[in-house]
Amino acid sequence: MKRYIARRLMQGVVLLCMVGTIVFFLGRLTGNPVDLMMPEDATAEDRAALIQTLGLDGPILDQFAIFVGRAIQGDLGTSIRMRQPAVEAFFDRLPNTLVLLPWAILLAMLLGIPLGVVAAVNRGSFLDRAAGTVAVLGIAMPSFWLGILLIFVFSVELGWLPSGRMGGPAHYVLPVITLAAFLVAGFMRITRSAMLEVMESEFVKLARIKGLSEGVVIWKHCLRNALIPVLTLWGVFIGNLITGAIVTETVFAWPGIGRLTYEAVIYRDFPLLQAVIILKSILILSINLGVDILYAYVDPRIRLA
Amino acid sequence: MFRKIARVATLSVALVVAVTVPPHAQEQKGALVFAVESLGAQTLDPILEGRPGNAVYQAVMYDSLVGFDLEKGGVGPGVAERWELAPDGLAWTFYLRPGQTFHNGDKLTAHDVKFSLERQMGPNSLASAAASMRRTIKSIEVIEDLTVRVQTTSPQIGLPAGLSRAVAPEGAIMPKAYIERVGEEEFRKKPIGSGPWKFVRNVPGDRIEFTAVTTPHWRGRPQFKDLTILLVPEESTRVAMVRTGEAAIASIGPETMLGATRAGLEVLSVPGTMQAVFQFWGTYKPEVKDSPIAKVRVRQALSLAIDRQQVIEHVMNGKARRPHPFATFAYTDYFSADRWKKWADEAYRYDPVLAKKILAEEGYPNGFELKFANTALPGTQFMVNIGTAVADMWTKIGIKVTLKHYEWGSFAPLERNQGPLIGWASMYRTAGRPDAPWRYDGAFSPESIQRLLGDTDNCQEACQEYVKTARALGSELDKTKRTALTDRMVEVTANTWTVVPILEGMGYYAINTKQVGQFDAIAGRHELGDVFERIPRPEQKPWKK
Amino acid sequence: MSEQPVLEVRDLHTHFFLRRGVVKAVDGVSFSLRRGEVLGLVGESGCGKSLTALSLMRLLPRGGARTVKGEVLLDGENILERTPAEMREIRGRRISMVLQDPQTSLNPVFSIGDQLREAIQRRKRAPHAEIIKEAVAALRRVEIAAPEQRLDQYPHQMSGGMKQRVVGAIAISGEPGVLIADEPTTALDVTIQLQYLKLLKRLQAETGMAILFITHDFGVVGRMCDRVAVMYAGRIVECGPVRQIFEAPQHPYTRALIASVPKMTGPPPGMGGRLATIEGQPPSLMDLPVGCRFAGRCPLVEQRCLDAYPGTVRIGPEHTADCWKVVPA
Amino acid sequence: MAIADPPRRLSLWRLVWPARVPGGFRRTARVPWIPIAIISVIVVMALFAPLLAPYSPIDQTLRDKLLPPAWLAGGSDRYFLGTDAFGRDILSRLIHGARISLIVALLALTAGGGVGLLVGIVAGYLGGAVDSVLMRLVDAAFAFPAILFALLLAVTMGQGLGTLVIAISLLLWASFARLIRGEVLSLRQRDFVALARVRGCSAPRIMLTHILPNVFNTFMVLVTLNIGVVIIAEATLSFLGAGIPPPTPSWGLMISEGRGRIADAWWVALIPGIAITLMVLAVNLFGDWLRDRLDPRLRQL
Repeated sequence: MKRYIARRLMQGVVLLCMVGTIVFFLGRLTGNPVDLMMPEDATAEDRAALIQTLGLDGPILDQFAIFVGRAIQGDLGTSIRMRQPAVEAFFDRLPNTLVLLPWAILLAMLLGIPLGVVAAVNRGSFLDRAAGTVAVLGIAMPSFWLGILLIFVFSVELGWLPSGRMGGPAHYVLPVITLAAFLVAGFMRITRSAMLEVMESEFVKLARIKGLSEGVVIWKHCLRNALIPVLTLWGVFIGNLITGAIVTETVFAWPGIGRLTYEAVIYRDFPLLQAVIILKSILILSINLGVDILYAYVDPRIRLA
Repeated sequence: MFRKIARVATLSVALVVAVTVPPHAQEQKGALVFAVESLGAQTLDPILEGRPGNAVYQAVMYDSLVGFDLEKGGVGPGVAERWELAPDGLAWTFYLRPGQTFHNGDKLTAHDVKFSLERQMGPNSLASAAASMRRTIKSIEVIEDLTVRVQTTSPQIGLPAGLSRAVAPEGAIMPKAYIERVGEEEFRKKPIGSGPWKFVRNVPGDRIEFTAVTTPHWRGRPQFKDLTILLVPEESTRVAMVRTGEAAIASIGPETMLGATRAGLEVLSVPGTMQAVFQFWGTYKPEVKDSPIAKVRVRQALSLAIDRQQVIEHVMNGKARRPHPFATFAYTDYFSADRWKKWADEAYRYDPVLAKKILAEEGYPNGFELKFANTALPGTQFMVNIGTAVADMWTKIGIKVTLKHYEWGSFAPLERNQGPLIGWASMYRTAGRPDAPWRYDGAFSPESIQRLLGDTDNCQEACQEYVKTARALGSELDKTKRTALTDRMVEVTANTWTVVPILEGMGYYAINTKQVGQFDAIAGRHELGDVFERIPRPEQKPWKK
Repeated sequence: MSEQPVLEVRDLHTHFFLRRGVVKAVDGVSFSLRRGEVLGLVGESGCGKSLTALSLMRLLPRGGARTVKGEVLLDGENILERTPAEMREIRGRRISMVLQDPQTSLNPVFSIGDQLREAIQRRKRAPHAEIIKEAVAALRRVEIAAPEQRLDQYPHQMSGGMKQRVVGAIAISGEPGVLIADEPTTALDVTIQLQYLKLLKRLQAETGMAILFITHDFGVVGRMCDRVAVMYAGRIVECGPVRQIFEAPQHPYTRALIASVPKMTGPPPGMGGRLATIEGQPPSLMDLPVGCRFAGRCPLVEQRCLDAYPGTVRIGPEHTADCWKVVPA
Repeated sequence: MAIADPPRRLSLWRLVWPARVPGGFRRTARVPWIPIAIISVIVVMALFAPLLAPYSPIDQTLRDKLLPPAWLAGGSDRYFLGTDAFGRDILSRLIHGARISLIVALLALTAGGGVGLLVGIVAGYLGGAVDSVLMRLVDAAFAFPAILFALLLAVTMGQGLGTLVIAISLLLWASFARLIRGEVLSLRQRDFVALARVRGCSAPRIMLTHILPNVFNTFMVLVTLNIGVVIIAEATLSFLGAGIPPPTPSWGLMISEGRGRIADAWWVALIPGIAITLMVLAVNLFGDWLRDRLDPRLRQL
């Protein structure tokens, strides 16, 4: 297990280097942040001065060398726009996103897994198709669209829920629904196919031979096994969520890393952009590793091996 | 004269307050929540923030050396109540308003002004004018406690305007003693200024909170106790928040305006905040010589083909105006605004028949192919809509328009010496500000970035004429002659039809009338940073239905 | 034959309904099982043995299998007419089953203690400690060493033989009157096979339950069973006491099967002794012939074999066969 | 059970029209007629857009802006689904938008799916170092926030169909590669591959003639299920300002342009929104069914 984790960590480091390099050069291609910081009518002289102040004037390879050197020391630069260390800016906002994600995953699982079980148990029937349709509805609507509709209906028209910002529990409802929506189908599909597989297995037969009730057979014996493939995809899902947060946080004015990312792109904040992508990758990689360890815990075959 | 205006302004504000506000309402209460699309850098250190950010939320807590003319929208008294130019034109003397204090109780003096200006010019400053300030300002002297003199290397007629929030953030006054005592880091965490609102909290990516000062302030004593400026990037969400009362005021665009009005919100429009124009890139270049758009009359015909009234009514929902010539507004300094208004109404009329006739005469009876770049600064989606509408109108007179969309940050001419866009028309936008020459210099000077009339190698007749006029304007101290020269500069450029205004735009705000009472913004200023203290509570001054 | 059989199957038909057609996997099976008896059900793979067993348990695989006709009388009561809930009460307590593959018969994510406890708790409600005690006893009964430690182990930590014992323990923990053992030793090593068979035998002797022992191995039949039923293409073609069948098989298919079993006494296969094989393939269960199903491979085939299915012919008091050629007693 | 599954053959006809089963039981879900009908309508709209659309999708009639659909008060018979803020006919834009959506989907899936297929086959078949390197690339692609990548690209290269297709392809290839590789790994163990190797077939030949046809079903299922992903990605990028530039009528752009008007002119955004939802729903349900039919083992979708 230790060696496995060590190997995974090594792979992670290699991945990060790749991601960092790609981001650096792509970022440098995306135009100049100076234009976005200057008024439209700034003079050439003012621009040149600002470019120099921001250190954007050297040859690109020199800039890259400096970037790598600092990155190794954990310094991913200072946000051009916010004049704040990029890493700090990221970690300022990260908690706001992290408080959102577990609820979204929880909700998606609470909807997706039972739907998947119902679909599998009633395979081929109307219920199967109905469950499939309900689940797919979540990915059939672009999340910005869903978010805006939710605000319009539940906030503006009905007045039940706040429309944006971070705040008390009520503020979580709409963003969490929006984030969860596009995971439901994933959870449902995996649960369904895993359940179909598990339900054919001999141990389920044995459970029935024991005379266990259908509920215990399905929801205990089958589901517990079907959850293993569900868990393995957690990592992928969390990756999706972190990306999905870009849109959701923009719609709901949620001050998390999703919106930070979007702003970094829009305002060409190179150091911030690099930092955000690299740190996000670290986040996704470590969540994946965490999920794998958790996976080992749920599946005793791996835990005790 | 300025003193007079200031006095009148102060008096009238006092009068309004006295008449409309019953005594018990003098107490400050409630919270004013303002939802805005962008908080820029979201830093409260003025040297780290560009103009829009400064004007949105830094203006709330900092005063500017030079302020606004609240009525007309141009420059007016600020921390300095008056200023004068030395006879040789090489120094400006600013006389500060007495009795001003910072939020920590320190007195605001000429030392703070000197310190602030020098900080803006300093090596760590990201102020957009830092470089030109370093070049033009020779020294800053404290004459006495409330008098400060700025020596310049050449006559700088526009200096006070440049130190006014109406133009640039560089005039924000910071507390010298405090910053020197606690250091820059601490100042950024706990900034203090001299404005009518005190800093409370800055939550990155979310909001900035202020609380009202309790003492009288020359800008006005806030009626609300607290002020929160919220970052809500998505426009439909901002409107939703105003509708639900989560925010009192939100900045919106023309697209949302109709919906906001129908939803029962008040929509406030601020005239003269910007001008939408289309312009032609590199028409002077030899390689563009044979292109249709190298011909002045073709460019004019394209202008005639635009039904500006339609664009104003349907794209801008009626909340826009027919424009003055390029980068000029009713409040532009040293400028015959009325004369040019008449001229523009005639010149920028809609006459597709004439447009087609001109095209035919110039040898393009069947139109021609035109590449048209559409671009918009973040948050000005309507620019794209205007461009789309204009392209369609050109199509209708037989021009085959290829509309290409550019994201602002990669908009080529700013970046790569115009190269890719030579021979193109493009959308552009110019902010509302009172000093026309500054803006003209950026667009037309052969050394400028845009150099729409000609570069240093290809400076033909109109270009040379412009250079001559602009140079004369730079050193002209006499107001009448200055006005004449500005008019001349406008005339020279307008007749080249390289930059053609489409409309004069406005800033729009959706307002929940149950949360705030009636108020006016400052003409030409899109941002509300200098307005919040004058916003009444709804019971003090309800909106007229 | 005054005593009522504990299990009697009459004319059982279980078919698969597929898109391509109907697979008549079990097509008219009848037999009976007496108290304390071991009945072998023998046949090639694919003849419908396992499906017969699952039909008895009413645990048909999903995807189109259905029992369309017949009766399954458990203590005289037709369990095909019971509701699913009633059927659950019957399973595990009156009729139980041991599955073929011990590797997959146990749920990998629960400890065997958990899985055993579930079965015991079906029978009685008792404090945790008592259930544990009983689970230990159950494991001990199937001759598992150090049962206390085993309870917390997971299936993957045990050997195949051990797992099959656990499966056995689970299957009989409800003290059923009938145990169906569906090729319980096929997946085990030969030495372990023997141990397991002995264990089954012993358990049977102890509890007096009846066993329906399904296998394709005639050798095992001889060792385990009192009677044997030979199944071919969805039907039982011959049924009788083991000794009679071994000594005087009547049906040509039974004869061929017995001939194909390597004799313990003879030379080992490939060393001179000839192992008889059956030529040809069984008929498609989707397209069964009108006549005898073995006709296509039968060395003694005649015209009447092709024309009609022979009736079940009683040869001895307990011996029957489905063949035109046998002589009724 | 001795009943083996039928050999997996791809018969399009049987897919759509399965044989009737005696006893009335069907093993898999019924043919999803409603999704097929929706997809057909959209495909027809896309193919014959210029013939079907009553107006040009980009012609503006500013005077007729924001007219509601014909059946509502204030609606005009000329514009069945109403008009947008520029007075453009929403029905015509919707019809032409179908074309854009399908073109984007087709190109992105050909490019992204194709690369994924290639990488998957090569990595899975060759194994070893090639596999390791390619799979690390795939991991990197997964760790890299895909939409962000698309955004970066859109702002780098400027908005446009080409950029959009590249961006979305980059988003797709990794998942294709990973799943196809898994499939190839199990195929590689199969006899016919070993046999071909024994016969002395070259690696590229085996991949082309033995592996490729056998992963084709999987590939088709992936393609179907990812049409929805492409359409949603296009819409999302439009929302973030990096999609197809106006005035080209893409559904995502139509929603994006109309989203501020839900309160007063809901049809501008709602109609394309419904179109996207129906389309994605349809292709997903169709894909789910196809997967069940062709490749029930595919689960990580």
